[in-house]
Amino acid sequence: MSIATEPTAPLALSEEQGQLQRAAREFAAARFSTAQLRAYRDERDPLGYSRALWREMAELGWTGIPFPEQYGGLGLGLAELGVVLEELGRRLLPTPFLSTVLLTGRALLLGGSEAQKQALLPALCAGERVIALAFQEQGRFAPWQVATRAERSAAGYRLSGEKRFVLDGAGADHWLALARTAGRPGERDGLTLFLLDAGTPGIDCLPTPLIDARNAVQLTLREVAAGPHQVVGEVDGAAEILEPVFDGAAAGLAAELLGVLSEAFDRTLAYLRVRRQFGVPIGSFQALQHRAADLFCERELAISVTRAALRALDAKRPDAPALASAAKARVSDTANRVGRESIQMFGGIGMTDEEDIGLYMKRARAAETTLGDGAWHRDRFASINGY
Amino acid sequence: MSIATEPTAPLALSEEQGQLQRAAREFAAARFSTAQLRAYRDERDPLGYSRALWREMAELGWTGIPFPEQYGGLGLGLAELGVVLEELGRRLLPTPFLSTVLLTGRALLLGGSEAQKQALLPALCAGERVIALAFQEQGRFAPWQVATRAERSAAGYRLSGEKRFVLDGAGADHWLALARTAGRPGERDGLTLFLLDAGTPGIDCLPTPLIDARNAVQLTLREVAAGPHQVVGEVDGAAEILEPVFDGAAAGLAAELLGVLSEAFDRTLAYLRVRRQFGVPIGSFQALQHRAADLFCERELAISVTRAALRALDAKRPDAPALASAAKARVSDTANRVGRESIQMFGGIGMTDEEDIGLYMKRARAAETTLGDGAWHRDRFASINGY
Amino acid sequence: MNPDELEAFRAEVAQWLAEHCPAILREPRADPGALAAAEQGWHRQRAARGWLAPTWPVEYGGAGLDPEQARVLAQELRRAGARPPPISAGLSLLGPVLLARGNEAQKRRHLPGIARDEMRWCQGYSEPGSGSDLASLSTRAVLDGEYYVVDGQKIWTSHADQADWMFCLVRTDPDAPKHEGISFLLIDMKTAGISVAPIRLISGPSAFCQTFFDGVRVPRENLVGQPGDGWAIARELLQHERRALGSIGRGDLGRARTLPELARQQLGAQDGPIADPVLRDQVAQCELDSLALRLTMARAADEAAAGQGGEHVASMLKLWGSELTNRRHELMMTLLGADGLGWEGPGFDATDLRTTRQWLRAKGNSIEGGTNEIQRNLIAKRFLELPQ
Amino acid sequence: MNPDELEAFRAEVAQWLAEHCPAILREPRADPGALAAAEQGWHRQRAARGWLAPTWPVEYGGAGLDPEQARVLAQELRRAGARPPPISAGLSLLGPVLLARGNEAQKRRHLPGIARDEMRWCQGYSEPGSGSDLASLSTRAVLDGEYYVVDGQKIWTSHADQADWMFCLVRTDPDAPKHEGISFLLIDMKTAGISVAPIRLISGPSAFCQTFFDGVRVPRENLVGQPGDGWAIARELLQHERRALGSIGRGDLGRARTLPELARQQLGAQDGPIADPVLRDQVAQCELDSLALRLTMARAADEAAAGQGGEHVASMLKLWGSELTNRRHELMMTLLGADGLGWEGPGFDATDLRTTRQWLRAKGNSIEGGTNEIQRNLIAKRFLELPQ
Repeated sequence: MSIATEPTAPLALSEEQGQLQRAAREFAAARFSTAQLRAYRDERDPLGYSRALWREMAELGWTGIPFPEQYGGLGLGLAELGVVLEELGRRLLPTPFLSTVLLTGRALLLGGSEAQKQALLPALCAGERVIALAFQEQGRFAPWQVATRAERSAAGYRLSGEKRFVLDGAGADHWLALARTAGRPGERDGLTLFLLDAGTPGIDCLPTPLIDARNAVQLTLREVAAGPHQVVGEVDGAAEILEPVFDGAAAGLAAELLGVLSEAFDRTLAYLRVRRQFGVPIGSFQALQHRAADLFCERELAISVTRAALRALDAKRPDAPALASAAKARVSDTANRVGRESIQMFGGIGMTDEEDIGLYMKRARAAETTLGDGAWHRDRFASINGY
Repeated sequence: MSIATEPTAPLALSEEQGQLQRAAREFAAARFSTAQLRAYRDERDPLGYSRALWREMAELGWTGIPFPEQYGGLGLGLAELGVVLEELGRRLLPTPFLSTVLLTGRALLLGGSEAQKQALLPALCAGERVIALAFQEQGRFAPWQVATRAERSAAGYRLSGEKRFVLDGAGADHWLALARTAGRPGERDGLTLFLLDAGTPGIDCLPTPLIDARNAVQLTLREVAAGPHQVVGEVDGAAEILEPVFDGAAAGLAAELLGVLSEAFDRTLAYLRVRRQFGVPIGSFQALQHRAADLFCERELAISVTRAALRALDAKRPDAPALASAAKARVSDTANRVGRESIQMFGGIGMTDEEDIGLYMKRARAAETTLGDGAWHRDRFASINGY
Repeated sequence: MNPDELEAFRAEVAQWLAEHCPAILREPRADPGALAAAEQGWHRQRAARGWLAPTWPVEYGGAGLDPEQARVLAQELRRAGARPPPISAGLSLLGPVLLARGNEAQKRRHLPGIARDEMRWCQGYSEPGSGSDLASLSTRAVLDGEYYVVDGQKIWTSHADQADWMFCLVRTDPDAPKHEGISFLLIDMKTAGISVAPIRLISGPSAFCQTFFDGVRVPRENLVGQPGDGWAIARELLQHERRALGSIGRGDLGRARTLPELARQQLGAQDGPIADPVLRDQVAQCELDSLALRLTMARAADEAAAGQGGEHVASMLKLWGSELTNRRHELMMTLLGADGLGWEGPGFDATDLRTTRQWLRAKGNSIEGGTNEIQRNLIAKRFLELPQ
Repeated sequence: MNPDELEAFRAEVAQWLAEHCPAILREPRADPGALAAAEQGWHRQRAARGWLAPTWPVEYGGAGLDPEQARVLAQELRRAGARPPPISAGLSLLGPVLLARGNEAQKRRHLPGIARDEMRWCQGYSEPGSGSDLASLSTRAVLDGEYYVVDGQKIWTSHADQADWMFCLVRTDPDAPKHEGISFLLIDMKTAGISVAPIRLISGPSAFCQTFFDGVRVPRENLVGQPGDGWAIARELLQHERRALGSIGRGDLGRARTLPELARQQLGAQDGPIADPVLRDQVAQCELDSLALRLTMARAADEAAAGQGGEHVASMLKLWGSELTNRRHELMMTLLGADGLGWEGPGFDATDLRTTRQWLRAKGNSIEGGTNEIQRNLIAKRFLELPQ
């Protein structure tokens, strides 16, 4: 498969996208600050985000951006969602967008029955339900490495296993859990998605707070009963749903991460302009200028490939999976570099918890790692392209 | 296997090594220039080096450095040979050291019969014989990828196949050819070394001039007859000889390459001090200063690991193979970086054939590639260390 | 133009391309001789329709297309796999500048020949002492009646030995501050007093020359703009050069083989993944970065069309594109191993020999058109607003 | 000392180590509590033999070894796998400087406590406005009879909240050029007017503090050298700090697990090659570079012993060592994947949590002791003789 070089949708922001960008930027600046983020962390807030703010965003229509109007959505695309996510990323504003919209929401949309969609998507678009995807079991991203088993029982299934790094898993109304109904860990086939309600007996939920102060949990499932109506999509066929879902989520997360790295870079530039040593602003030192120029170029490339991926996914182009991996790889690597350079250029002050730049680096590392890092997506990019 | 961190022989140059270094430096500066190198290239000199100069070096004892006195050598070690090679590298002085001393000479020493050693090593130490190793068959270094076959015949063997990149193969008095007596390409076992005289019927010798103006040939063997007395070492057991030989040659080549990159770096520094733009020497620009400082550090590391490898080989320490690979990898990668940076810092003038720096980059690329590049030796380093 | 008209135009282009663009140009591997002939014929056909300079007015040899049509044409050309014309100093550098800055007589005289790619131009910018610090140039042009008398020397004048004309930066006012005393002059290369010496590069013979001026008399009417306008014109023109140099990093133009193909050839595994996973990762990185660069060029065009364009684009493309080109060539050399160490002769594959020479030549991409260090300075100061 | 005596000394050391260095210190994975107790006991034993400061004279608490013996001791310590003592500002920074620059009274008073690692010292160098530009420091010390009165504040004073003493750079002559008005003062941390506030880092609680001086009276006899000698002493001392920071890059000191072990744990293949060849290549690169760094430290010692030493060593080790440390930690995070994203709590492996905090803390290695940018400036100007 080769990659078409000419995207059909323009890579410039449309007028509407520009308006959405300004609205999201203003909302995030007005309604959130890093002080709030530190409070979540230091007070060990179990959620790490605000349900009230989430409902406000729902009222603005943002949670429903990629869902059809019939389910309460706006019927727009990932391109528009990416615009919002980028701005939230700039402010490090935590939301359940990744878990509830990009992962489980789109999994329901792509794989759910009509009844499931009717039951869940409108509530989701209204900001009333948070649904977390419980799929990962080991440190490095490997979506089909699933050992959790769903054994057939009289009433349907019994699920046993351990799910880790369930993002937004604390305070979620439902968990969408991936379990093996056939085959062995590592195999793409034989996986099935189950919709489990919070509070279902047999589920142990251990909070596992992350470096970016986001909420994640470890779920231990012990003979958890699930009826056939709780299955989302085909039995044994979850990978067919999850693969496009992961593509969309990777591209959406890339957009958020782009916001994170852009703001980190802009703050570093601002610091370079004002911090003085040896009687001059340190931004006048050529060695730092050249490194900043290199970062600038990388950011430009990251913007282009992320926009192209989101648009290709919206247009369901055949090169969308390759572009999604290209975007996640490019943005992850750029974010990592920006994170390292930012701390170094801030110097000692950047090492203190008091200064915000460290929060950006931590969020960047978490998002880089989530859903596959640069190395993982380069490998996939090569495979898709047949080498 | 783990690597002992504390070398037994000091990594500083001894007084004797320092004297040898000065002697080699003066000899190379007095007897060779890049003008001569260009003449070899432009006049398509078949040898690309001077047999007369080679005999002079033999008279100084250098060709015999790593051979026992009983075979006409000096009975010193690779550490001393490395000192000489580094200085020759600084001047880009072409010699058959790699082919005749490091590869075939040491192969004879390690694997030859007493009769073969008596017959060849004294002449070799006297600078009277040049012997080239014909082993490689494909572009990337892969020593056991040998398809050339030696079939048994009434009188011994008949060799057929194609050997490429036979360094110093033109004008060689003998070729030491690696052929398969058993097994299949890629297998370590089943290889045998044959000593073939120049002019043996059935051998076609095609000159294949290299970017560094050194001589290499392609040998086509068609049913070439070889008697049992021409076998060097055990039948099927050539790898046992060649593995330590390649280690010594890789470390020796690393020493030469260290000289090449050191001189390229020093010349670049000199240029940075004198070339003026915008009314100041370009070496005053901080961005270039910082890149130069990074190169400086890399060179220091390259020196240390090369010296340690040569000393470990001389002491036959168990970590010698790992150190040889570490040296070849580190020096190759540093040389590559120095080559790229040198041309960039020389700017337009560095792109012209008239300026010497390009000759350094070409020699560096050739030596980087020869006997395995950084990636190859990192892979081997990891394997030796058991991961 | 409304969408229907634009689609009709697209169909017309596609039809024409199917008829006129020879299939041989779209094949990855073709006989070099046949290829060269086909390319020449194809470019002549394009030139005849004005499609080498599609947006130029018809009276100057262009096709008079509006930007949307030009985008459609570019898309269709790429879709058809048609080779772009060789980079020409006249078409890609001088043309746009002359359109913007030339007087009517100059446009009428020079543009049609450029649009048909019949008149060959070379660039007289750098001098031995003026590389990165281009504005320090010292070639003099002294007014003597209706003529400028030019003395000095230029370096890196590509194809000067075959060019019909040179556009040249000369110092017309030695007393003015260095950026203000420079003028932009068009010089007929047949004028007496011009001599040319080709430059041999590390990659072998090259198109570059040194050009020497000894009392060369150039009619005053060949001055573009006003005396002292030279630096402003030069900077405009450099933007075009930088975009062209950056576009080499696209990685999908006129190559004999792709990077994955080369990796397969050297490392094995015709159908599955490239056999060496470490080098495969580097191949993927290069390919992915080339894709990102192409998308950035497309975005720049889209943003320019939407009025969101930034001036930084040329420097950014030049810097990143040429770094990527060099990375790609280093990787090709690594993949080739000893196959890449050949200089000439029958013992090496001709394509491999070409790759090796290109590796050497590409080192110049990060130097010419303003070194990458100069681009970083520009980006830092002009676009990132870092202090002087 | 002749070779036989040296070998006898080696045997003595080996014997002593076998008897006194607890086995638990040589195991890759040990219970942290037991380990800490064992380490403490072991260091006390070393201290009692004077082997924390082996080359210092016996009267100052050292063992009075000559350089050859010290080399043998270091070799045997490493061979035994004995943990080095925690980096101590007294032992590794102040001690050598006091030996060279202190007066007899100062040496007798302070060195024995340092050699036994009983007196804890902290370093008062940086100030909020004086980081890279250390010489711009503004903490004042004004002579008032037999006392200096100190006012100002210091930042990055490690362990200031637990230290007995501080060695401190103060400005004694505000009118002199900035490098010349600085003096080097020893300050008892129990003196009235000193207050200390710990600094929280991106990695969590830290040993770093801010220290405030408000009319702190320091006896004049605590001045090391002459007034105005401070900058020269500070530079000497920084060399020791830089070597210590660079040595972190060795990659073989007191870690819970090696990089290959971590890679295996995360990627699989217990016996054969690490299962992900791309990450394996990066592991090999880090390990190989750490080896090269260790060999460079060994070479520096050998060359110093042979009188061939270069002053560049400290800057070079600091720069390269800290870059390598950061590279190693980034790779560990990549290997850990989501296992490395934990901040605290029982849901994560304790060793993984420690690795994550160390990743964050290591970012400071390329900043403290003079930023790596300062080291590059020093190398370029002082050792590569590039123009100002």
